[in-house]
Amino acid sequence: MSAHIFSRALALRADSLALARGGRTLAGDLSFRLTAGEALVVTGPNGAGKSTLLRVLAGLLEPAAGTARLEGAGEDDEIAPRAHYIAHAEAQKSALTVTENLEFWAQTLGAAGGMAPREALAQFALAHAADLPVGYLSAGQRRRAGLARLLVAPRPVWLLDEPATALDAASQRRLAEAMAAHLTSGGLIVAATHVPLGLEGARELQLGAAS
Amino acid sequence: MSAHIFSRALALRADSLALARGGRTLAGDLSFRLTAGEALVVTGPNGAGKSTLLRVLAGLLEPAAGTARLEGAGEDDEIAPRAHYIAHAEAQKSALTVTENLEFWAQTLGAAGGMAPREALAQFALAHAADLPVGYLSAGQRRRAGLARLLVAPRPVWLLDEPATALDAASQRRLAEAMAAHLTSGGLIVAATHVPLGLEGARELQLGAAS
Amino acid sequence: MLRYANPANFLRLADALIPWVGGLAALLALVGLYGAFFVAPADYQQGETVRIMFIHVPAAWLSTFIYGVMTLSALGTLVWRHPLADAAQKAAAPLGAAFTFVCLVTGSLWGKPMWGTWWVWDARLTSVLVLFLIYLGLVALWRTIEEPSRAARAAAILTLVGVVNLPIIKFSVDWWNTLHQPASVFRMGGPTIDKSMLWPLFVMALAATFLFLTLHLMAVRNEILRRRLRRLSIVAAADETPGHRLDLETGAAR
Amino acid sequence: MGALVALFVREVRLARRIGGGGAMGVVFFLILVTITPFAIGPDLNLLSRIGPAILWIAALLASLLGLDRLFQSDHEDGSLDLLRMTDTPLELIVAVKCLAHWTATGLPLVIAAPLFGLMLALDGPALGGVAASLLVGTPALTFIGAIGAALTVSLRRGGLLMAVLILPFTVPVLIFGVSAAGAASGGTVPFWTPFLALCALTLGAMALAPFAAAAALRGEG
Amino acid sequence: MGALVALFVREVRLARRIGGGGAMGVVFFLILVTITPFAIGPDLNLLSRIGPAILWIAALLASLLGLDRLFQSDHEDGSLDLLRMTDTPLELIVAVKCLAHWTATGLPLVIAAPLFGLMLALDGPALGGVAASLLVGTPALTFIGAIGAALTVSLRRGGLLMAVLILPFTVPVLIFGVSAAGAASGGTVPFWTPFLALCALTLGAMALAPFAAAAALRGEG
Ligand code: HEM
Ligand SMILES: Nc1ncnc2c1ncn2[C@@H]1O[C@H](COP(=O)(O)OP(=O)(O)OP(=O)(O)O)[C@@H](O)[C@H]1O
Ligand SMILES: Nc1ncnc2c1ncn2[C@@H]1O[C@H](COP(=O)(O)OP(=O)(O)OP(=O)(O)O)[C@@H](O)[C@H]1O
Ligand SMILES: [Mg+2]
Ligand SMILES: [Mg+2]
Repeated sequence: MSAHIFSRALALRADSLALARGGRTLAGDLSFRLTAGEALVVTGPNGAGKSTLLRVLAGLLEPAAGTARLEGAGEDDEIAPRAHYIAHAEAQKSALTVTENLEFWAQTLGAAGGMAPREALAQFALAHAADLPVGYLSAGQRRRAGLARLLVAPRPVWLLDEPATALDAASQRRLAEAMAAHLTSGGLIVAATHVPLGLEGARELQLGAAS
Repeated sequence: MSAHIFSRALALRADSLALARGGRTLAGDLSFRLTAGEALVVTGPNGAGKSTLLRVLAGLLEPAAGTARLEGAGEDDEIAPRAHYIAHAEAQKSALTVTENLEFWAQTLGAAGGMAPREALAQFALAHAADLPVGYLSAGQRRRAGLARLLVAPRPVWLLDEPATALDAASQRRLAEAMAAHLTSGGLIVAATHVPLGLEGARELQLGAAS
Repeated sequence: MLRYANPANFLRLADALIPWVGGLAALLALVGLYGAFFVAPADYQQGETVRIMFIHVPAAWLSTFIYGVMTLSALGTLVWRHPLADAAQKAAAPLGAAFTFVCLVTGSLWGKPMWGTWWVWDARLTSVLVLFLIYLGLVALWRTIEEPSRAARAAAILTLVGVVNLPIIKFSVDWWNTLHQPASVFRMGGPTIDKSMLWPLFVMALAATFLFLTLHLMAVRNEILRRRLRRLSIVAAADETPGHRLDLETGAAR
Repeated sequence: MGALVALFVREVRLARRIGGGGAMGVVFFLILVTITPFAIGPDLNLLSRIGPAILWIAALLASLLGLDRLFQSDHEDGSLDLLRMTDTPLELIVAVKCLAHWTATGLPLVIAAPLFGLMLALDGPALGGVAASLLVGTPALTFIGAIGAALTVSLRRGGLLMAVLILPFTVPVLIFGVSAAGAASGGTVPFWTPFLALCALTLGAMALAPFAAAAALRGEG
Repeated sequence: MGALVALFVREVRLARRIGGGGAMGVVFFLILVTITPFAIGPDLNLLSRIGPAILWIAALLASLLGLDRLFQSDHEDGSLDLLRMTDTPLELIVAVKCLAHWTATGLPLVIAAPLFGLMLALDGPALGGVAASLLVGTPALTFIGAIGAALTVSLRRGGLLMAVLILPFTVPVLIFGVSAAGAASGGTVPFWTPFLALCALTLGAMALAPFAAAAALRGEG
């Protein structure tokens, strides 16, 4: 799908990360190194800390200990400015149209080399809704509009928190294709999920038994 | 699970319902009759009108045509006051604890014959979080706290919009058990979903091919 | 009347009526203005400024008349669910605001030579100002709620709330003002109105009414067309994928 | 009945836990009262003359701020849908929410008003008049405001719009409130005339506003 | 740079589409100006004396209402997380959001102020003074308010709390603003003294507030 090729030297590296929330330790001593083209699927029961891990990788939460960084990214090795983060909230304004929202994120995240908004929407079979305000979309349509952001601004790291939520079967397939294409072009994916995402050959990280 | 037994004479009946949103017809001429102990699984691609159908059944949206009512419920045959509606938003206040939220809904929805809040939470393996503010819960935990509402106030009709969202495998199993128990005691379930819910012998309604 | 409840019939009727009503308004205005400027005498006290009255008073009358039109439309929306009522209500709100504004501005212009100030907090002026504010609120409500049916309902409720409240406001403002400031305001009493001033005034009032009717018909027509366009664009946007309309036969639960 | 009590308790509890409850309204009130002398100048005669007016305007604004969220947060998190589905008439639910809001933010303000009146150099009868008029008048502000809150329930930035919609309707309350407060410390009008008018306004608002607000809420899909 | 322009455009567009944009602020302003005489009485002398103060307090409140949602809606829908992840410093993002908010609500207010001054019987120089002082002063209100908005970002009912947090800090702006406006129509102080102080306050707020607000926003998980 995406013609953009990322540097093969990139690697997402976590060194003895510890996750804590509200003073309670959720996971300790997580270390992994994800190289270009690799995906990591994070699983575990509710409350295990999957979303927390993604927020730590996105730089939105401080880890209780340890570090996470992107090797081979140049001088500074921060992950955040080179990562897409898909969370439960879709970061879309319901008063703006789907295209307006996407254009805004394209400009804000740096769209050089990315798809045009309509093209990205077409990848998720949402081209027909491009000019509707986001407030008019159904849950799954809104989710797909959110996912289209991944394609308008090429970024090597995708942090996906339950990306398949509310998607119908066809859209789940399209998401799987988009992820596969991203990996082929040298991207990295960390995805938290409860349902199979159709990522072949992905590594798996299973978080604790809390609930 | 629930010891409450509903009248076997209840039946949820839709007569040539038509669904419309924003002036656009989504589905026309839907008719079905669901009797005590039966479940109806509504499927279909994103934007087909599943959530719209549930909101119409819950009395929150006017149907474009047709009627939906609960037969055998007495004088008036409205569905709303005898139904639970689980939507994408969990109707929980993040500043209140899980128990406080549940108690409020128990009192508001009429809890005669229902479980105590803690007992209902235990059914969804969330007893340990009973005194945490809802704002501290993970996505799946919050969903389970929302589902516990089904058990504190016994109501014959359950309208569930993608109830399995964010649930881990164990919780999905518990939800399936709760639904089975509800059907056994004479309840009715209408559930919209993209993933299998583990409802055996449920009837299926497939909505159109929009996307 | 009910035949024109159908928007298509209404459009046809409006197209036919607009030239006539508009023409009548223009004709009346010509006659009225002639009367106002060449027949009616300059007032011995107020001089030529008295001629502002021929705009001011019709505008003042219409500002209340239009609220009446909006009230009827609001009832049409909420009680009778008349398909044209929303459009009539939406179209009337900015017109009401405009006529009220004209009343305020001409009054102010008149006030400067008469009272030596642009504005006094006189009871009547203030209640007109509050009416203007209510109109602005209605216009704002229409503009911010995007979905027409929802906006119609909200605006209709607000209009009816206004009907209850306007007399209360008028009453309280009268009471408030007589309390603090005895009528130091110059008022032209009934008797000083001469016949030669009265008839142009009435003709001007009629002209203003017909002007309102013309503008209102045009605005309702535009609103109907705009809604049709909006619905078409939503349907077109959502229906692009073929086979959208439901295949009901596959509904397994029938 | 039990449902309404539960709702009342929940609302007050929420106001205490997130809004900071009545204390916040009182502090806001205090700040407004403090700011006015800065803006007007420290002329005590002038201040005591317009004191009741300042207190009333401050009360009006304090009631307004935060009122836009009266139904909005329930709308966003889905609670409003469930409340609409219960047997309890929506009008009663609106009324209870208004009462709870008034108890949490209006009442503390009424209690604090005489204290702040002192800062504006009001004399004894005027203090009493302000407190009495605020006590019977502020519920009307909350109930009228609820109409605006219901009309703007689905608008995320509805605060300003709500204010614009309902402020014109609060004019009579303000007029009678201030003149009752003023009349208490002597004047040409007897205290009871505006005071009774104020009571009538409040009763009217309490009787009618829930219907208007409920009708507006039902319009939301 | 492109990112900041895009943000500015989005903010203004949102303000127009949901908030009703600048018109709403102006109407609110008009309403406040209308309401004050109801409370104070229609005495033109008194009104023209406290006119600048009324206009300034009205501007303060109009800036405040709606400002609590400045970051809150971005926080709720996840946009804030993404904005924090970009290369663009959060301080600049805050500053651009403030500027957009001021353009959409503050600027129309400044433009409309002289008109409303007429209704309060202000004379020519006073009108100019009010307009000039509002023009340089209101940005300070927005920027100071942004700190409060950032602090209360995760509290759903932040409206009143925010007002309480930041109103005390707006007092200096108010004092210098009103006295500049008053001095313009003649008085004991020359116009430039308070006016320059006001400019200094605004520049200070614009320079410092983004840092404070950004720091507060970073504190959110
Ligand atoms: C902004 C200022 C003003 C406003 C808002 C205003 C408003 C009104 C209104 C609402 C009416 C209609 C009353 C009715 O139908 O009973 C009216 C009538 C009238 N106004 Fe004004 N007015 C203003 C200024 C003035 C001034 C300055 C004068 C002249 C000195 C004036 C002279 C009249 C006269 C002669 C009538 C018609 C006679 C009557 O119905 O009593 N108005 N005005
Ligand atoms: N704001 C918060 N304050 C305190 N504790 C929190 C907060 N948010 C989450 N937690 C706690 O942190 C733990 C991990 O939450 P997290 O959201 O990472 O779980 P998760 O693995 O994503 O679960 P799910 O599958 O339900 O999404 C949970 O036990 C939760 O109670
Ligand atoms: N507020 C609204 N205004 C106008 N149209 C709407 C509105 N909400 C939803 N729609 C439209 O109605 C259609 C049906 O929406 P609905 O939410 O019922 O779909 P759904 O079947 O539940 O989809 P999903 O699987 O994504 O949840 C969609 O095409 C959507 O664009
Ligand atoms: Mg999670
Ligand atoms: Mg849905």
